[in-house]
Amino acid sequence: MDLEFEKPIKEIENKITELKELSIKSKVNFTSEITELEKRCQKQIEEIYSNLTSWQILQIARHPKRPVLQDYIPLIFNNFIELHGDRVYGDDRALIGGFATLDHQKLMLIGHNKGKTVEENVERNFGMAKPEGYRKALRLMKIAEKFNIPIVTFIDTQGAYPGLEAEKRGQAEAIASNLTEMAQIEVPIITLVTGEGGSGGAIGIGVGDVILMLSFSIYSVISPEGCASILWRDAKFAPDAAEALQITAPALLKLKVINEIVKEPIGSAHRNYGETALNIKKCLIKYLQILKSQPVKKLLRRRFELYAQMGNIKSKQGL
Amino acid sequence: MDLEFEKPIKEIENKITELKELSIKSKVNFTSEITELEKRCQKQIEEIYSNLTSWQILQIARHPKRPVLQDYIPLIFNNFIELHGDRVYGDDRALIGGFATLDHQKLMLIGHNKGKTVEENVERNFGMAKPEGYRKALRLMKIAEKFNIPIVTFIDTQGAYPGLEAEKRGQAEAIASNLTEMAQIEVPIITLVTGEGGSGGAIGIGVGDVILMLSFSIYSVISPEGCASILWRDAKFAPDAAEALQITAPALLKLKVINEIVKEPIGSAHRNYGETALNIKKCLIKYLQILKSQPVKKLLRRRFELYAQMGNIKSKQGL
Amino acid sequence: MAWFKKTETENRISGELKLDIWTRCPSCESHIYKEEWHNNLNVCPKCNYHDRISCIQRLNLLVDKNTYVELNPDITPIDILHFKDGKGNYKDKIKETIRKTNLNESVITGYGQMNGKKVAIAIMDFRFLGGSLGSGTGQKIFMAANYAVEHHLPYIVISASGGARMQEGMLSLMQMAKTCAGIAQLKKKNLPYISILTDPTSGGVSASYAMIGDVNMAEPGALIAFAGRRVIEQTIKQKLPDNFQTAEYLREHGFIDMIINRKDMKKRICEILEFYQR
Amino acid sequence: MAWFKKTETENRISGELKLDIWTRCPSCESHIYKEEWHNNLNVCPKCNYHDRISCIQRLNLLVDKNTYVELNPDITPIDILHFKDGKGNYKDKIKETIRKTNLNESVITGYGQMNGKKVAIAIMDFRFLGGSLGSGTGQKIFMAANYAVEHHLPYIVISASGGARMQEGMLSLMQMAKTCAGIAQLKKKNLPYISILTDPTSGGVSASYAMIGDVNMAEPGALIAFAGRRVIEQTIKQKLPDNFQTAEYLREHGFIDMIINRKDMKKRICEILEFYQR
Ligand SMILES: [Zn+2]
Ligand SMILES: [Zn+2]
Repeated sequence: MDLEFEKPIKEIENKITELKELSIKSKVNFTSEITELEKRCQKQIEEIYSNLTSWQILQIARHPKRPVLQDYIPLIFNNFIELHGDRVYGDDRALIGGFATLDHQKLMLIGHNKGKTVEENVERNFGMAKPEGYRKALRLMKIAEKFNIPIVTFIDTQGAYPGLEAEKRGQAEAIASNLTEMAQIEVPIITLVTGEGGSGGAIGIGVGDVILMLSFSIYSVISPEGCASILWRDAKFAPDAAEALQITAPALLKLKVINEIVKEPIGSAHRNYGETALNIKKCLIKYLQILKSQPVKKLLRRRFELYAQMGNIKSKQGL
Repeated sequence: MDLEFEKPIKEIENKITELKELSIKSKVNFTSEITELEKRCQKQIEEIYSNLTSWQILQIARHPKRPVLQDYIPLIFNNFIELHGDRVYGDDRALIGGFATLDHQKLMLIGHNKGKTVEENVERNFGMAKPEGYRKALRLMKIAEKFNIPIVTFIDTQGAYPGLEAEKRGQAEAIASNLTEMAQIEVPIITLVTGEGGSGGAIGIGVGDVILMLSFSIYSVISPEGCASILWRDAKFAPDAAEALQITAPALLKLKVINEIVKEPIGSAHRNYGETALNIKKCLIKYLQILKSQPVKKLLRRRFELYAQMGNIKSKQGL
Repeated sequence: MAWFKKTETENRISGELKLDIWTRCPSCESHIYKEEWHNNLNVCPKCNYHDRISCIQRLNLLVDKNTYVELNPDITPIDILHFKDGKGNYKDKIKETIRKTNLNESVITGYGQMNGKKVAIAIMDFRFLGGSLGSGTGQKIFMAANYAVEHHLPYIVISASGGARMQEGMLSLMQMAKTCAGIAQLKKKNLPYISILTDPTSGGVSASYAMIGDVNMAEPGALIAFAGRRVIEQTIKQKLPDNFQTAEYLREHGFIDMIINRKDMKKRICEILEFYQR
Repeated sequence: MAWFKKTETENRISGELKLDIWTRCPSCESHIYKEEWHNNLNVCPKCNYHDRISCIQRLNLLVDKNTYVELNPDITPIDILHFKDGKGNYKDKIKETIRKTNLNESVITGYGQMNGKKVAIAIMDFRFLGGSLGSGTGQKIFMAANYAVEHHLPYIVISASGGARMQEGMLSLMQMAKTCAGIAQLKKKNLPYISILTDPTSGGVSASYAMIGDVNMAEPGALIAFAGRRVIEQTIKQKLPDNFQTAEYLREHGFIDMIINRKDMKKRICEILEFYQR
């Protein structure tokens, strides 16, 4: 998939490829021309990526080449030991978790996993979890609490799966229970939106002490398409809805919905998995350090206050 | 269903009926003869019921006219408010529960319900609960703990339902979780076997501070039929197995598996629902009184010790 | 605060109530005197269809006369995002909704007595922006939970909501976590929390405070859903069962403790609270 | 107590091992040198079939050499019911089983080190009356749990059992509650409890301590069941799926965290225990 707004970049990249091929065929040296083009390309990327609309950022967040959890795990963590099952109904492949080590810090890692190939997408249900996924997540958080290790969650989902079976088995109950329990879990919780943070399906593993977003991830109460078809009565207006909903990391930082933006490399995560992973790693280490030193009572009080301040509208006399 | 060993009783009862009919038709007064027969009948019942084999008692425990939970509720409790659902998968009609009042004492009542008619039997799955039944039971116990009211459980089941769906959804897990949680529930638990106490399906709601049995109920690790077909290699030997397994209330009282026998009227519960219910009521009130006065710590320690002493085999040197 | 009086608006909750004296039941289509309909608490006397009612009607129904004290009555929605959609500004919509409904938010919260027993209570109103969960809604439900915790009271929440309020973006979504954090405090302190789900309770509200009652009660026939029916049909390309996402369906599948007629609701809540022995 | 030595009995755990030098894999029917089979921990080198092993082999596999101390080694079954069946007396059966297996009960319990880390451990042995849960079994598992609680140790239980022990009647059933009460203490004190389910783990054992691990591990292909396959088939009058009640089936349905090859078991347990930070 090529993104529309990346066309100028793609054009230069194509030229570079042509020149390189020509160079080999014709045995003429185009090194300086290629270097020049590469500079231009880099500049073009920088320019484009510093002036993206919310809708364009959403396209990046959904980009099929964007790293997913299975890409991040080996780049960020050691010794991932996956734990399976909700001990009630099933094992959801769309929402996985297990023990992991981050720079000698033991923790519980939980996250949506979309997969990359078509087969993986199907197996992982495109990262759209069912109640058993949320219940597994909660079970693992309880293990983390018992083992006294922090929890890190990676959010990357269009939303909780909207299917008959999921409704029947209590999608709403599963998410609601997680929100309630996560408010009280007695270990630090750090949550990071890596791709698309889709409403209830995202926040279902997204209650934490620290909420982070990658530069080109989005977090939204509803998909812009869904919002447009309700409020504009036409899904075509999704780009307008995306803008109006303020779903980008900078907008949400300003609204104090998130604590920090984890920087992506120039041209976004899918151009450099390694650097993205490294930035995530550094940021997680920083916050784990801060949170680990806090006594449980203080941790829980601060978590409570974090949510208390969100949309904290004061009662005013004489309206 | 007429029980084989009740034939002599039935015969006298038939004669009484005949005489009464004849009395009406012929207008001859047979009062003294009838009274005589009634006395004989009563004596016959007493005689038979004081010399029952384990196998015969099992037949009484399974008698289709034996009172079931739905019969006991209005006779023993006021104001039963049924609570539905396990908040995970479903609402099991074979194992029900809810708030109830017993002589002004608020409590949580949980029990198997076989039903009486064929339709009820089917709806209630003959009192054989599925994982969702055990999970509902646990949820209600947690409510009882929060509300600080004691728990009373009525056991009457052939066993947990042995079906594909039940296995798939974790029959073993559900029962195991109940055993573990019930050991720690911070309110008194009284458990009463009213009919058949069938192995895992019974103990799944049967961990308590006080374990009671009705005179002609049974409680067994395996059905005598099942035991006979394994150990005797023929289900025909079920009466032998029933004897060998020591499944009757007096045997289990002697083994200290239960705390007390709740007396049934002469001729067993199905001959007098009211008296049976009254005896249960009195016994529950007595134990609720005793348990209510105990501080939580002591209650839990005693519950722990109750199970610690069951099959408490000491290590012996020089075997 | 004075006891609530019936407002004009209550007489036109449902679009069906346009005729002068008569109204038609949306379910069985019987013609009923408006007055009878209203006296019967917007429940059809023929088919027991439970029509929506205003938070004021609900309050009068549940809370003892002259005992109710409202908390944070002046909280109104704030247009933090300066949200504009195809039809206009959220800001204008707020103003208009306040004017039309005579309410300041999609929920009223406070404390009062139920048959003499003090409780904290929150009652949603579907007329106010579809009962959507805005920051003000969340804040009020959260503050009433805090009040219950402080004063050791049971907390009763009556939901009626289409879900999150899109016009407040992520701040609306975060109200799910915020309200649940409030109710988590009740759970921690072993205080009873009873959730009443009325028609409709869906989306972000069903997936937060509405679903986590110690006891979940629903009104007959109420729509209770996470995802919308249409979205699901598009996703799975299958017809859905007729009673899908009704209160009855949810009870069958383990998520609702009991379905109670509107007229019996107060009695049943009080009965349950009597079992609380702390 | 001295480190366990291999006993004669270990060489004839499986009925298949009757040939002199060769054995045949019960799964793929390959012919394998007995020595190879044994060196490979009774796992088929061709198809990874995990055959049953004795508790002693398991102990040698899991616990560091010369660190194991047995608890309650002398507990034997007691025939409290004076149980007789069609084939004879339970009492005689106990004696014969003890003689044949060189074990005193269907479980050995104790404490020792795993890669230097102290743990309490219980290992069942299917050869001893089908690994059935007798009073002695329950008592030993319960006492080892108490030991773990007293000494703040993780507790590892390796199950291999056909279920309750009928010959001990209700006292056997009560061991389900007793063992779970023991493990509830570990949970209360936030001590790790790891359950390893090996072939077979069924009936009263699967429905008690075997299923409630913080982490439930299973060996490949292990039968894990509550009700017996035949009973279910009779009840529902339907064919059951091929992989029904296998470890793999249970993982798919949410009850098993991981399936681990026998040779990797010790390493994996140790890795998990390293995550325990109290
Ligand atoms: Zn009607
Ligand atoms: Zn093989």
